[in-house]
Amino acid sequence: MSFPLLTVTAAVPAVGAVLTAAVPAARRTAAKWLALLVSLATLVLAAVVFARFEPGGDRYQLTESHAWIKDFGVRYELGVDGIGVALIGLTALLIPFIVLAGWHDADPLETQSKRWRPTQGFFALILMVEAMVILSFEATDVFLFYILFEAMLIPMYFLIGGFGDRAHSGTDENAAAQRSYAAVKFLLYNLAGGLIMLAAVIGLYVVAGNFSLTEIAEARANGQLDMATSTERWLFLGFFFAFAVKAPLWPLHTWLPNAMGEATAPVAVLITAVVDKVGTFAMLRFCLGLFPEASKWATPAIIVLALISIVYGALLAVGQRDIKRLVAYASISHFGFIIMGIFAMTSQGQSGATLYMVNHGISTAALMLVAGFLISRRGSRLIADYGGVQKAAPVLAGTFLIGGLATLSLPGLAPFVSEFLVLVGTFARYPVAGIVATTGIVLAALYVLVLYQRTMTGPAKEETRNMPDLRARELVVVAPLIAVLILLGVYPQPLTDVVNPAVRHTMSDVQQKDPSPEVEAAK
Amino acid sequence: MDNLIALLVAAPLLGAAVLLTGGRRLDKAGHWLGTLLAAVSFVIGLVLFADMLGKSADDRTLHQTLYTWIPVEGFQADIAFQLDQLSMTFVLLITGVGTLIHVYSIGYMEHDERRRRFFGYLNLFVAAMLLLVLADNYLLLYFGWEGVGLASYLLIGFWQHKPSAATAAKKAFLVNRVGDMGLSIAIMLMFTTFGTFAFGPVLDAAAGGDASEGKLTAVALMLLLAACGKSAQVPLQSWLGDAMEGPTPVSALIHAATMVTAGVYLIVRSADIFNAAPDAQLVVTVVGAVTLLFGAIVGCAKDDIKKALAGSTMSQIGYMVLAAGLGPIGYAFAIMHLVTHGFFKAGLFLGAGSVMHGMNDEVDMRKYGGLRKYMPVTFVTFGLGYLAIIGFPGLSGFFSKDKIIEAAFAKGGTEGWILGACALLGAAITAYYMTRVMIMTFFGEKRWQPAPDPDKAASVEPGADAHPGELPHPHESPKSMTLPMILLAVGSVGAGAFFEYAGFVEWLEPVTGFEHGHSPLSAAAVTTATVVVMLLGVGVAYLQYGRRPVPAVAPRGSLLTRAARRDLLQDDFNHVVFVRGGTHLTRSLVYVDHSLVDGVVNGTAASVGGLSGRLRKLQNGYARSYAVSMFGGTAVLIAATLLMRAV
Amino acid sequence: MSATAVAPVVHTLWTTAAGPIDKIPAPHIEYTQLSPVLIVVGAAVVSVLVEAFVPRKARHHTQVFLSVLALVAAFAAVVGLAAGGYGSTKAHIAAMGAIAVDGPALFLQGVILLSAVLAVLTFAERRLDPADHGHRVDSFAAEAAAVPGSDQEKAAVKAGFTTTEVFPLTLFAVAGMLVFPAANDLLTLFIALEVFSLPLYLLCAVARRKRLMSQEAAVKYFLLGAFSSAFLLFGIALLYGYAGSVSYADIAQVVSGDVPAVDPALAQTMGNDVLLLIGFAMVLMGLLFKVGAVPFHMWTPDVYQGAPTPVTGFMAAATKVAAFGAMLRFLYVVLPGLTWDWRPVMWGVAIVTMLGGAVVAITQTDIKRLLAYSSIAHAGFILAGVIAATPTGVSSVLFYLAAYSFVTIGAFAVVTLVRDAGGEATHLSKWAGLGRRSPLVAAVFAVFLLAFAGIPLTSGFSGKFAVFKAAADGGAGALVVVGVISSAVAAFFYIRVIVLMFFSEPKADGPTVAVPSGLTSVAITAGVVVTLALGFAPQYFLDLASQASVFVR
Amino acid sequence: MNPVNYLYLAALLFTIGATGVLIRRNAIVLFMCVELMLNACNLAFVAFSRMHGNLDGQVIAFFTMVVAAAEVVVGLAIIVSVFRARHSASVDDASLMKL
Repeated sequence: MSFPLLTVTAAVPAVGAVLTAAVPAARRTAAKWLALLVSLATLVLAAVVFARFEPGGDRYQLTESHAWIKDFGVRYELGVDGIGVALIGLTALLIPFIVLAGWHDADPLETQSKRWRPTQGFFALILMVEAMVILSFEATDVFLFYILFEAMLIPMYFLIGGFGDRAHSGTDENAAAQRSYAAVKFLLYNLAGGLIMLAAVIGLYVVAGNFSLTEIAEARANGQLDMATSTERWLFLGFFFAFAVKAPLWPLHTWLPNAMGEATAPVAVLITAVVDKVGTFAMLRFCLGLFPEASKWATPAIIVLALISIVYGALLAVGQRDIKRLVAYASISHFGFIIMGIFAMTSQGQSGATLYMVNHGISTAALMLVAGFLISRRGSRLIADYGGVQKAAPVLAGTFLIGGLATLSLPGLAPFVSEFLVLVGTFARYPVAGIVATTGIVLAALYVLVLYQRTMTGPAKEETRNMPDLRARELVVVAPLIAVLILLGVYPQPLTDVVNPAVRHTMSDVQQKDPSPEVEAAK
Repeated sequence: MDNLIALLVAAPLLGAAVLLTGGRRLDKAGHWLGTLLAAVSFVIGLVLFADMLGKSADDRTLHQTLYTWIPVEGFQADIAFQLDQLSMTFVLLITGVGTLIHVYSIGYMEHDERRRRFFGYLNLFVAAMLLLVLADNYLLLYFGWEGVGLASYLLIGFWQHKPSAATAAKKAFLVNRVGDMGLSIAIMLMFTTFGTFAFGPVLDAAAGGDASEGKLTAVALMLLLAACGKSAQVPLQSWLGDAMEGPTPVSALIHAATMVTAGVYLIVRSADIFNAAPDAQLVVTVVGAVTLLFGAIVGCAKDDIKKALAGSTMSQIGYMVLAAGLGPIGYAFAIMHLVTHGFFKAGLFLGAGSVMHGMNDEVDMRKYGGLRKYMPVTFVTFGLGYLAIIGFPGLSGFFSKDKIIEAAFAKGGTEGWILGACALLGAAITAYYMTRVMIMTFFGEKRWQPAPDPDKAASVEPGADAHPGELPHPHESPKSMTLPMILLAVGSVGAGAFFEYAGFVEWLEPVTGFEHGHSPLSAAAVTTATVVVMLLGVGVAYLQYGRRPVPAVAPRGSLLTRAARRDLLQDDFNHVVFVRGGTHLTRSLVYVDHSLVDGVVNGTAASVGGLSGRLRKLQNGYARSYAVSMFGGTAVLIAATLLMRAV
Repeated sequence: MSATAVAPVVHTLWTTAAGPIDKIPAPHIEYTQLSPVLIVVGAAVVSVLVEAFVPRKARHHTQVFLSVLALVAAFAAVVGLAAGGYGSTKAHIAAMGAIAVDGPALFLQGVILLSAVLAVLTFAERRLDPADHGHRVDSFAAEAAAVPGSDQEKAAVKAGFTTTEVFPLTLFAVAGMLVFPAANDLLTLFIALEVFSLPLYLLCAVARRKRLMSQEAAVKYFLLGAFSSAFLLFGIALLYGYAGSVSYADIAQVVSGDVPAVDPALAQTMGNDVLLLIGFAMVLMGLLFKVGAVPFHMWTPDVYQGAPTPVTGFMAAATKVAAFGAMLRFLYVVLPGLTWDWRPVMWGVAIVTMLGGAVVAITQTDIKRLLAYSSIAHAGFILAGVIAATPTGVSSVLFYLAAYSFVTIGAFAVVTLVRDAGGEATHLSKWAGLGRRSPLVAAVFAVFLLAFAGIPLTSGFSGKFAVFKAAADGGAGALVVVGVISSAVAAFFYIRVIVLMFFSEPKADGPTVAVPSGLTSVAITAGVVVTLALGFAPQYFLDLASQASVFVR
Repeated sequence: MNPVNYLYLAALLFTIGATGVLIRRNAIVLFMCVELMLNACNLAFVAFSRMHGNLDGQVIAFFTMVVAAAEVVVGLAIIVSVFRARHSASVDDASLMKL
């Protein structure tokens, strides 16, 4: 029994969450530091995982397996492939910055009672989410994954509903109302998805008799387990629906703008950059891994939905008045790319999609957190309330621009690599889809640059004239993210090295080969 | 030797990084550092050039592979450079002109507190442009391609506090993005067709005729789309005019000498693909011909000196594209004209900048006049540039343009005639509007106006020392500005002849290939025709502006004039179709998203709630009605059970 | 107490009238195996005597002590029997065919006893309300017989009377519940039903606050209960007519077709399927009424709301357990041959129950009514497990019942804590901002709500998964789909309460959260612990349930 | 005579009782109707017992009577207390709790 690295990686933030929650009301700052330290420790552990993972090795590594609920055929089974490693890295990387960015977001108001300890709760919940997300990336047991998939809704729900953005238009009452509406919408939407998935999970059990990803895949491979086509399709749909809600895929996306709009910027990042990735990750691992035939069957429809997401999301982003909602719709567009890449069933597409998950996480974090800093200064989320910020706060404007450029996937910044891979991968199999998707890059430029122009350029407004520039803490949050963006933009190899083998396995799961070029120009 | 190539890019990149992250403490020396690093990379370029000359024509190509950029199953993108004669030409042009313009900017931007950042952007541009021309595969080229786009965005919008500047920058980037779509699709096509997008294999395969012509045509057209975006060719030309919102050195370097010619580079670089796709080539020539006339006409109507020059840039690049479209008979000339144009157009812009510098940043030529006495150096350099561009015999423009016109005729067939005619007409119009600019600016009587009042101060380039309300005091610009102008003037004069006799065509041949076109007209005939139409244009312009006084306020003018002032209604078209249409689309989509997509969800929730409310009424509190439901339930239960047995 | 036990005796009387009396064979009763029931009944009798002889001052403590002691002892006896293998290998039918001692019986008896213990603890709680005339008061009327608001009542309050009768009543009810799932003939079934129903009717009537509502609840419960038990009884009569016996074994025999030779005169009754089916339907109705399945559910909300909250908790938990136990035995032991007849019917009932409960709950405004409807929805889920008609079905139902009863008692115990001037503040609007005022209580209640909603890592999820899995295994996939849909609907109103507690601002005149004594705290803590334990590591309990899933025939 | 007729009578009585429960308002009468139903059951038991020639049915009848008696005790206790509180024995008045 080797050292249970994966469990520990997930356990550290979980324990940290409990400790943080236990910090007495008076020692608020201590709680913050504790949370920060825990998240950094987790980052270190994630780095160890990254280091211990051998790209050349087995598909799932660092595996752990313990009996859990025999009657349900459930085991506590962990293991990571390259994709898991990459996403664990992303999660562990982002959380410290989220914590740091949300440093003051949950300080209690004077009006609140002394026994109410929002700060402790805020950071405890964030860590709890981190723990669950990391564990869900590690789970190779469908049931275990499902449980985490559902359970992580609860802390997210409290984060959204309990700690809303203080910058809102209108009275506190209707702000609170909007907030809890957003939180409830988030929860019910995802819960509904999860329950549909529950039916499918049960169905899977009835068919397969256990929940071990590896065993089921094996059994399917050597024909011990053959699902009826219709069964497989129904189960696939059950799973996919849940993931599509989480991802979110058009037309199941409407919870995201509300949630991201009402939540504080760090929480919004947590939603779109970290938690939603579980959905796309699960499509790659479970939909394709468990139901290859059905996946192929559903591909055309899904590609179409993904395309709609791409264009639709971008167009709506253009039409937004609220900075955070704009970013939310941009994310919807990007998730369209990710899903398209996954279901393009080419190694470029899937590698691209995986990189995209990571890169989108980082770029959105950069953009959204800076936006959060901006909003916290002016106390408004409306684009129209800004203008000429770059004059007063050039660094803020500059970082905002870089975040934006990453979002429109400018070469040299990480998202470009992934987006181009997805496009190529899709184009290779579905040329029309590929071409339509490229319009996304124009629209992306449109909403990003319009946002930048309206907020940062032009003559300075009264309120923005003496806006303070980024503070040290905020700079510490943004600078590393930008550095990573550039690094992964010009040298993504460390990431591709771990991802490629995993993608190779997935491709063999679905028994797909890359379409070979028309001319073998290998001279 | 080949290891130096990376340094070419690295030097200005380093500069950009340092200047942009360095912070205020660099404000003092920032511009020097920037200029120095640009110069460094120019020197490296010269060294490589010397080395290249030392080799035989066929093995002059250098390669340097740094590392694999994107390694994915079956998809290999390297960070690797290829330096051949074509790239070399560009390297020298970019670094050379670039360095000069850095020097010029030192003086021009003196009074701008954000000068450090300006030089950072300039360095960034140089680095990206070098990456563009040095890349050895299309994806890396795309990297540089977008890089220069970014730099141009940042520089056009350098005075971000001017809404017009910010808008222009955004517009430039967006229009270019449309072109970039073309480039990325082209790359995808290459990948699916050849399984790679490195120059070597792709072009060999294209030349080898392995791929179907249809595929190649598609690739070529997509590349053309990209070129149109970057080089402001119809239909994606609309951004160039607005781009003049940027500081004048930027207009000179990016929007005249280098970046806008990237499209031509792309076409020439992909020569083998285009050669294999004649239909695409025809389209290219058409685009070129249309643009060269379009730009020229626009240039005639503009009173803003920079916009007039912008129109002319458009038109000159039209020439290059036209030439590039002609295939092996034209590639070399396209590049040749590109270089000479680099010299004289840059010179003209710097001259314009110098004039504005002296005239409180007034750009309206109708408010100039008689400046030759006040700024002699500017006058002379500008004049030489003028002569060069109109193709005055002996000056650089003469050689390059003449060759293109000749090649156009040599295309043969009716196309040949039509294209040739367009080219000639273009030459005439060029002569006309350039003479117009020349006369309105330097001759005639003063039409100066008081400097714009402070409230418009936002739109004043901080480079100027304006005294509101007073008449301007035109004065010669400082050395740092005149020196580059002089050097460029030298280039404008000599470059053409030098290339003609130093064998530029042979120099490029290994890369672009070359064959002599067989023109239906003799070379002499074409040349004379060119000169004649040129003189014609000059004459007309002289009659119109030299003899009569120039009205300080533009006359209403003919329909064509008014259309031309508005860029031949291009923007109006864009506005109606894309801007307004797009706005409506997004608005309606926002509505749809809220009421339809989201409405369905909320609707379901609401209907369940309603159902609940109705069912709730059954619970009316009367024990007996409960008993009724029990009784009925039992009855149903019994009935169902019996029924089950029955069926 | 069993008919089959008595019949031969009477026969002998009938035939040989002149026979000496001492010939009567004494019925053979396995006292040890019935010890749980006997202990509780005995304690009940004793506590009646306590009511009679112990001075008023000491009564309360005596009663609490006695009840808890008896229940714990009975639980110990159950554990002992189970350990002695009566749950599996030595399972058999005791008391001359009247009572089965087997896995399901013992498991459910254990659950009933545990929840009864917790319930009694909440009954005994006397610190929630401020002392009245210097006397500590619990949730029960000073003198149930006195007219609300009358001088007599005031006097009683002044004198510090308390209705300590609730304890003997509870013990009798528990005794009935213990027998109910173990009953192995229809008569015992009926008697047990009445034995635990009648005390419950009374318990509903003795609330200290809102007495009118309490009495109304009692009336409704009583009338409808009596109505339903009449149906049940008639069903029994018909089954008796069908099989000529009320013992499960005999009926099963007849149903399965090997009818013992009878004289042809009986042809029209003996083995007449119409009698069988109608009888079955009517008995089933009686049981469905007790579990509160649609359309026999309508008493639930009113009674749950009107009854004293601790009693509600007790009813909601224990009654369901007992009734489902009896239903399982009835369906699995008596009518295995009839599965294809009762399954479709039960399908219908299960579906309407799940959906009905969940949908109507959405618009509730009173927390107790809300929980009532949620209990209806849960009855539907459990029915899904019952329908599986497989051993896993049985074990899943057993597990679900165990999980559910603890959550329920805990939840209602929390409800007793939230009070304002008028007693418990059960209107939802009063709960606004509870999370701000007393995070701990709100958090605990949130845990229970999430368990009700079936969120993973709570017992609710394990149970739901178990029954749905069993149903799917048993070929009731469609039922599972309906189940998840109604779960989604149900999630909405549980979430609504959480939103109310945590995200809405506290009202100025909001209720206060009483600090309970150890008694209620123990009950609530036990609820939380079990809820989470069964959520995180259900395996042990699932094993118990699956070992206990075999009925003795 | 044919004991089956007693069964028909029992069914009839049961139905009458049930109907009474549904249509009458007075709690006492309601309760009497329930008693009627129980006694209908008894009749059925006895009749079946006769037909089967075993005594179980008759014994059960005794049990039923006992139960009925117990129900009377409890029922009347509740109904009376309600009556005293409300001065009305109508079950329809007892409808505080609804919806």
